[in-house]
Amino acid sequence: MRAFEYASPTSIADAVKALGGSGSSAALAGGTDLISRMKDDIVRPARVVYVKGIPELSGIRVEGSVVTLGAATRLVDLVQHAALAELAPAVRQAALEVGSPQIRNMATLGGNLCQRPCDWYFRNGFGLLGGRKQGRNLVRELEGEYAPIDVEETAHLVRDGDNRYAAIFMTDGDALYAHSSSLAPPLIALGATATLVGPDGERTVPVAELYRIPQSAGESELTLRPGELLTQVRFTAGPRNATYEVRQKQSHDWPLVLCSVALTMDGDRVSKASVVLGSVAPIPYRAEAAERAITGHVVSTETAEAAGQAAVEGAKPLSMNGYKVTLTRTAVKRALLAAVGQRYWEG
Amino acid sequence: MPSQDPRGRSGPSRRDFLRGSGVAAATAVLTAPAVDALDEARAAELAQGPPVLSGDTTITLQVNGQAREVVVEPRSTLLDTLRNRLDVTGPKRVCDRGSCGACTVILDGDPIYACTTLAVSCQGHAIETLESFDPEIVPAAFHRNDALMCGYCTPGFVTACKALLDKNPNPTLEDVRRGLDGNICRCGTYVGVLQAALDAAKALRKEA
Amino acid sequence: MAEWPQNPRLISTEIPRVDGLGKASGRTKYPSDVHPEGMLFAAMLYSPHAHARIKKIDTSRAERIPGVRAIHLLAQEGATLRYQGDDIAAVAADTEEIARDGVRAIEVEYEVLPHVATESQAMAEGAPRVNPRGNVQKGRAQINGDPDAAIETADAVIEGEYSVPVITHVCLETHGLTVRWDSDRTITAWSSTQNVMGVSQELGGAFNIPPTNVTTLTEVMGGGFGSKFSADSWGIAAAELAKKTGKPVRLFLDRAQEHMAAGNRPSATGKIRLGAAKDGKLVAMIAQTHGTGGVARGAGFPLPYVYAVPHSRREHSDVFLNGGNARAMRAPGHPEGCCLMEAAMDDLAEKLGVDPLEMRLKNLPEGDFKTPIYEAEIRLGAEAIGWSKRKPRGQAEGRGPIRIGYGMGLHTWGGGGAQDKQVSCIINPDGSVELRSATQDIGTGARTILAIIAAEVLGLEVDQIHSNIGNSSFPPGQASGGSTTTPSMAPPALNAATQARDELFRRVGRAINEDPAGMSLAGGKLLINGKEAMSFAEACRKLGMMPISVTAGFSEGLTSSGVGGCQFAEVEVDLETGVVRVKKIVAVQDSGLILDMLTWRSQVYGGVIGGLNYALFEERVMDPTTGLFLNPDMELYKLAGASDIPEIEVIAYHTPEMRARGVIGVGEPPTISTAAAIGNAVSNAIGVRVPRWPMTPMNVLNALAQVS
Amino acid sequence: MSQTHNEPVPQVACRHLRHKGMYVYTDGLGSETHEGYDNTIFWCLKTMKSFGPDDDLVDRDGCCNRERSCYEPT
Repeated sequence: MRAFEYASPTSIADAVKALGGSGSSAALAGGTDLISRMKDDIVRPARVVYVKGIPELSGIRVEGSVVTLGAATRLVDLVQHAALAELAPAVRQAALEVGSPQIRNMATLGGNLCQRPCDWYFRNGFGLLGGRKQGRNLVRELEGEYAPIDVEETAHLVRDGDNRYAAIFMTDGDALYAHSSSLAPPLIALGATATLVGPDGERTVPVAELYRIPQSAGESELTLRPGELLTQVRFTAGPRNATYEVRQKQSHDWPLVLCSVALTMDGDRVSKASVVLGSVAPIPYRAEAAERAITGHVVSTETAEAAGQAAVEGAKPLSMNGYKVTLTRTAVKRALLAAVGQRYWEG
Repeated sequence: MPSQDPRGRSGPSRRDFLRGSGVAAATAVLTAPAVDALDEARAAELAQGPPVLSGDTTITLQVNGQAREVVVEPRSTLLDTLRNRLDVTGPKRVCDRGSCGACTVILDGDPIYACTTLAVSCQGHAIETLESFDPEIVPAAFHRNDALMCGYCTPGFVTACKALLDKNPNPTLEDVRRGLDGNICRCGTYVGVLQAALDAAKALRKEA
Repeated sequence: MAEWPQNPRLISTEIPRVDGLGKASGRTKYPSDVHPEGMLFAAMLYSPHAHARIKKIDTSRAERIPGVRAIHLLAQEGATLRYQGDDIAAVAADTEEIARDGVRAIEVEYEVLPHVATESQAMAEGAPRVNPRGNVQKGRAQINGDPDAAIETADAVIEGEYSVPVITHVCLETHGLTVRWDSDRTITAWSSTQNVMGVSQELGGAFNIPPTNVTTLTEVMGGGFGSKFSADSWGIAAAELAKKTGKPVRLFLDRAQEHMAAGNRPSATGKIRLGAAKDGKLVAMIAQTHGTGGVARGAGFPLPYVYAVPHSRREHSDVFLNGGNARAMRAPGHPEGCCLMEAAMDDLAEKLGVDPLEMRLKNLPEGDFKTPIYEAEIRLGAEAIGWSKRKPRGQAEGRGPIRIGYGMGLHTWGGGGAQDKQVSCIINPDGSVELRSATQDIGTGARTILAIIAAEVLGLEVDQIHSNIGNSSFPPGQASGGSTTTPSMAPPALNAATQARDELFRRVGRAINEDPAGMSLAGGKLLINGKEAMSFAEACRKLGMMPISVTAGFSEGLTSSGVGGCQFAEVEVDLETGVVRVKKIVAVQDSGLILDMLTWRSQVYGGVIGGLNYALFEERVMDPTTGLFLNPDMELYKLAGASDIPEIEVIAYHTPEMRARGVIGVGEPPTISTAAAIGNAVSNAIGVRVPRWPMTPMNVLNALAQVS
Repeated sequence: MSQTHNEPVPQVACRHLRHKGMYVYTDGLGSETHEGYDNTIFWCLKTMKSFGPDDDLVDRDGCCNRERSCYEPT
């Protein structure tokens, strides 16, 4: 890990001042992702601003049906909050399945939303777009220098390489990594907004708009502006919601596919559906076809299956990850059935 | 916003922070008058934003109930600080990326990975490593149940287990599994570890 | 010569390991924990490329960093780097953070060379060469009988292609050592090794000093699994840095380099035709196999495995590629051979409609002493797993999307001891007893085993014996490999303790004027003609000023070689996700006379869990385009955690006949057949063979997609 | 299948040749050649790697070749 300056503000205002200092900066909360990426030399902030000591950044507030979550709230606190479990089981379940007890004790909501993709090409220093090229040379950012590897001009590391964990949707472009925040899908499904405070003041955006598909090398997948700090997330409870995650290991592991749903019910029938997938596209992926498929129906094995099938119709898997289409179909089906309490797979 | 996080509330006060942390490029331990002078100097700077540390910095960590003064850099992890600078070598460095649990320590009552925690951020917080545990309870249960082989993951398991039992003195096997899911053993001692955790719980209940 | 006692008091009981509490309380110092006065921290610079030549190295910027004390180059300008992780330089500094700054500041200009990182790349026509004689090195064809003619006579033949990937050892304590020059010709090395004597020899050789001038200390160490036999390039580098700076140096690899450079188990792929008669009796096998040990050879493995195949031809090639070199890993070759053989056996049994268990019984080699052992073990295992619940492939039961399957596998191993090792037994006049040998404990409980033996012989408790190992200056002890440590060290321990006891009788007899022939030791007492005469401590006081010190070696009849073993697995597979959950493993294992039932069982559990990782999770992933190792971590390189561990039932096949065979090692055999048994159970559950390990959702769903 | 450890590394092998079996099965420099397969992994004490100082592979046959520039007799 390279040397950096360190500040530990106790107010949001101070944090924003510290983040806005000269050079690159990074907000440090739980550190479970940032510190590791700094050790990998992938992220190199000149200044690290530790935000976990800011009291106003932490906490869960439930006022009527409005839920406000501080960005530095630890995942363990999300898991243990009784009212949140009642109102937003999709959020609780997603938080519960992140990492391990130690990680949930450290990691925060904001850190999870802003974590960098768990993608082995990115972690190996090739960025998010499948490798940067100069003519026939693939350049890898290494220890501050660029080292050439001779490749075909059309080479794309992910498309040509081991893409078992990569995206299966939105795969026409160069960004083929799979977005790996577990908390983004449930929050997007619940229509949550995020508050960002920066040098130019405060703004509120839908959580979905925290993410974009990078178009050029070096561009981040996060839409946070320089010096901006994610301070809280807010949503209105109401819809039935659930998260289902397919993971290989039962212990500490990443989701292969994660699906969150939020269903507004009209009697037994779904009047409005939100179906959001994680780990299948470079951004949290809204499965609109699945939403249409389930809307107006009673959730049953058959309708959930049909929604799962609809969800994958636009999938364009890569050479190795066709299996994730099956996982997506299953995850959508199971998330929908979980939302109505029919966990047929647990038998 | 009301805080749910005890650490958020019990963070170091501004003054404690300054006393404990030293300042940019200060390598020497600060004397008390120097700290007072700095307090005033820094007070003026607060208007500009929080103080910024870089380079060698003297901090004080509460390790196993003792205040330990140590020179670190902002980038020094808690794990490397404990192991390399304070000779607290119970916690081990294995994956160094927050995946395996060998570096587990208890911070304000919660098990965390010391390899992805900065030492500077731990000032004012209670750090417990397994060296401070009663050897007759959790370590003894690991010993009795042969819950270790090469033993390099064992400190992490013992620590995660102690933290689990502190919160849940009567865990089910499922609770134990979930509580220890952040730790990896390569020799394959899990069967003994699960038995040891349940056995330690029994021993604790007897003692209580 | 001594014999194992017929009615032992301690041997074969459950004795907790003598060094267990020190480890479990965090007090024991590992080689990576020791901190001699003035110690510097070292870090390694290693190749970021799969294949490159060093055009230029400039260390001047690194040298100027305050706190950097010395730099040692392991590769010079012009050197070829053959894999990512190949070492280049080591930097010693006041802190580890500064050492890594130093590593980053070394400026290297690389000529990046074309690489081959996957087996298909390496085997392609015109591929860049790793081995100057070609990337595909054919071994001698192994031919038995007339397989081509014989296979035509088979009633059923299957043809399958099965493969297991490269996995790495993932020693939790990475390779490395802390080293100090005590004078200009003497070294102390705290090394994480399974070979204290070898480290002294190799370090001594590198610096042209006698091995006896190098004291290698390994009180404990954090896992080796076959990969820690050498002083290694980085060990020599650390000693160079210590010499240059005049200060002790600690150098341990980081996790990534550990994965890349510190060894791996070769892959194996086999195209296998296996034929049998209607009744399941094997007729012939024809197999082409290959595997890669990276830049080294060593990808050979046994095939056919365990079963008698009357006619066989097997052609094997070692494939060279730009990946770190293989090292011996827990039962080298056997897990690979077992997976491939047992998969083919199961597929053939299914095709014939024969119970795979019956088919296995039918094909055990006639006249082999292990055949009746296997037969007994299979009966025990089948009962414990509930084999009768198993349905033929494709008819598995379950609930919802879950299918339950059963599978099994057999394995074999040697595990006999070396015959040239020694143990000293010292009885002091104060009654303390010490054993010494230059062996080490890699986690198997070596220290405990020695103490149990001496305590048994001397009528003492285990905690009264100071079992002193992990020091190269002691009498020659066994390097811990091939499941040989216990069988190599137990005989000299028994002989040393017995001879020391006899010497005690002689000298006490002289002192108190009694016939030594009437003396015995029990319960901490010296007995004369069966009557308590004095405590052990009192007896020792009769020794006066002079301790007893006996060094003894091997004798016949205390150890033998060759074990069987079988394992059964019950799994649940989710057909909609391909996720495999192992519910239960039964491991039945013989290993002669079991000295400590507790540590023995731990070894079997550990072997099974290692096999479970091989079955479900582990895989080194190499990138074809860049040649890099994509998952050199403990996150995307997946290993089981507590929730992934099934019920494991260990059955010791420990009959009087087995005990009479003497001590046999158990470190390796129980890890061999787990992955095969799980693979077969998965196929049984889902109705189709998953030909590639590990049994990931990707591989399982791909196999299911093949048939639907 | 029982293991055999009785095929000696030729006595003319370079003195810098090593493999695990030389440390483990010490009775007479036995190699790890088994019935039907050989998975011995060698290293060179000069380089501590699987390639020698002459950039050629370290193995049983290659390291008995006196023509190799790095060959040193026992």
